[in-house]
Amino acid sequence: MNFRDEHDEREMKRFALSDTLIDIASLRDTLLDARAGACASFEGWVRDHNDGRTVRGLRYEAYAALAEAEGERIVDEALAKFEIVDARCVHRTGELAIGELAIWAGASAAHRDAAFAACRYIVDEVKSRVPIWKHERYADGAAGWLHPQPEQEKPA
Amino acid sequence: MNFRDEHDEREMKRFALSDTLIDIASLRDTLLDARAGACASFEGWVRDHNDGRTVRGLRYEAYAALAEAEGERIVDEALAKFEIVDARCVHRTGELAIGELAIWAGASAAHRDAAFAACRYIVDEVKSRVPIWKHERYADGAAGWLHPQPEQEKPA
Amino acid sequence: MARVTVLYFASLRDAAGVASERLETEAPDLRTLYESARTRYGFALPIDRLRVAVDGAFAKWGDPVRDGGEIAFIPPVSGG
Amino acid sequence: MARVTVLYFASLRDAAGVASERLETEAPDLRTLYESARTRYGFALPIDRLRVAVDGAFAKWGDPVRDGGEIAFIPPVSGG
Repeated sequence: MNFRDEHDEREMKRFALSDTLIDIASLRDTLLDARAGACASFEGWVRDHNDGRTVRGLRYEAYAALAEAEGERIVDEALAKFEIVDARCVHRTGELAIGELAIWAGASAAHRDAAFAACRYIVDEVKSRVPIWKHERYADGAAGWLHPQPEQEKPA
Repeated sequence: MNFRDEHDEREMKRFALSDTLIDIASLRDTLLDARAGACASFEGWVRDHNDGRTVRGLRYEAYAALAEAEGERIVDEALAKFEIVDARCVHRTGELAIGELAIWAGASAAHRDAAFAACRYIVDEVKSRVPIWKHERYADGAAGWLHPQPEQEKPA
Repeated sequence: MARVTVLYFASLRDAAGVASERLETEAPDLRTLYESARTRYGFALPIDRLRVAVDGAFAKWGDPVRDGGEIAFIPPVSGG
Repeated sequence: MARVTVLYFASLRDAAGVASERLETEAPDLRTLYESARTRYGFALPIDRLRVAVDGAFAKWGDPVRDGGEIAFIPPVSGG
């Protein structure tokens, strides 16, 4: 059980990039709090297809300094907007295989409405604002960076 | 990576009661699928307070035969209603301490809209329809069964 | 006359003092069966706050009491 | 005349052939700096699809090019 004190609140990083496997259990444990009755979490996995093409693998590249600052801003926004106790998000960088975890986000709250809303907010905002780019390799040998048009963006 | 075959689909139990600690990692692993890009999950934790009273501990009791049938029906409904790949839910019975996991639900899908919606649906329906009852013990020595009025129900 | 098993859960079990009992009843339907148990044990919950199940499946209060049935009165649930 | 470092990411880096470069530029603002890089390297992405950052914080295309600044052109992101 964690009780954050005011000092920790200012120092703690709640968003991180990781170039190794994301440790879900440890992240989830950081959200434990006796005041929280609900915890919603999200995992983004590497799918074997995208827009009808078979995907063999991918890598994520980030502009690390800005990605970390913007990710932290997003989690801070979620803490301000929703009645949650805590929230965390980690995004992978580097080479990932099919099925690997690309992003994890979680939020704990007294009640489940806020936990779900905050978790969803963090995932949506990270996908649309944090400078991270996906490079996909396809079964047909082609490869390329994904730079979605706003109108082409799909929830994934 | 699991690929369910048609036979498994009919046989597999996707809702369970458990009288021991819920193993989150194993449950989450059952949802892995190369077609899935998103997984939303929910944990309900025992809070240290309820309606302004300090809670010391609680126990859940179920009408097991009906709870399992109704829980399974709810997960089946989620599979029919939302474009998800798979879903699971486990609810604890017996004695729980503060902070312990009372319910876990998760849904995997190609896209995150369906994963979040299905996860939320399962949690909401289990809380309102499955014959499980909570007995709370309070710091002041009192104890009692929770039988919420429909209008008093709160998301938790 | 029907011989049935009745299951009591949560606050109903505390009030009845038993988790289940075997009864011989002349109650024509499940509603009447609950009302007589309510009178006998002083259950606080009125029938419109409960559901009822027979042999592990939800039933209707107007359903007849069948011989050999297992009847469960389901007070408002509070899982999660 | 300003000396700046410019960072290229994803498809911009592939097109430029470098992840970063040091430049001496007379571009008065970030918009002009991007347009000259776009002409030089043949970037496919028009400026209205990009964002720009200076020294690790988002900036505006109309901001002046400051000497010693680290400028990053941010193509549409695709994390998650």
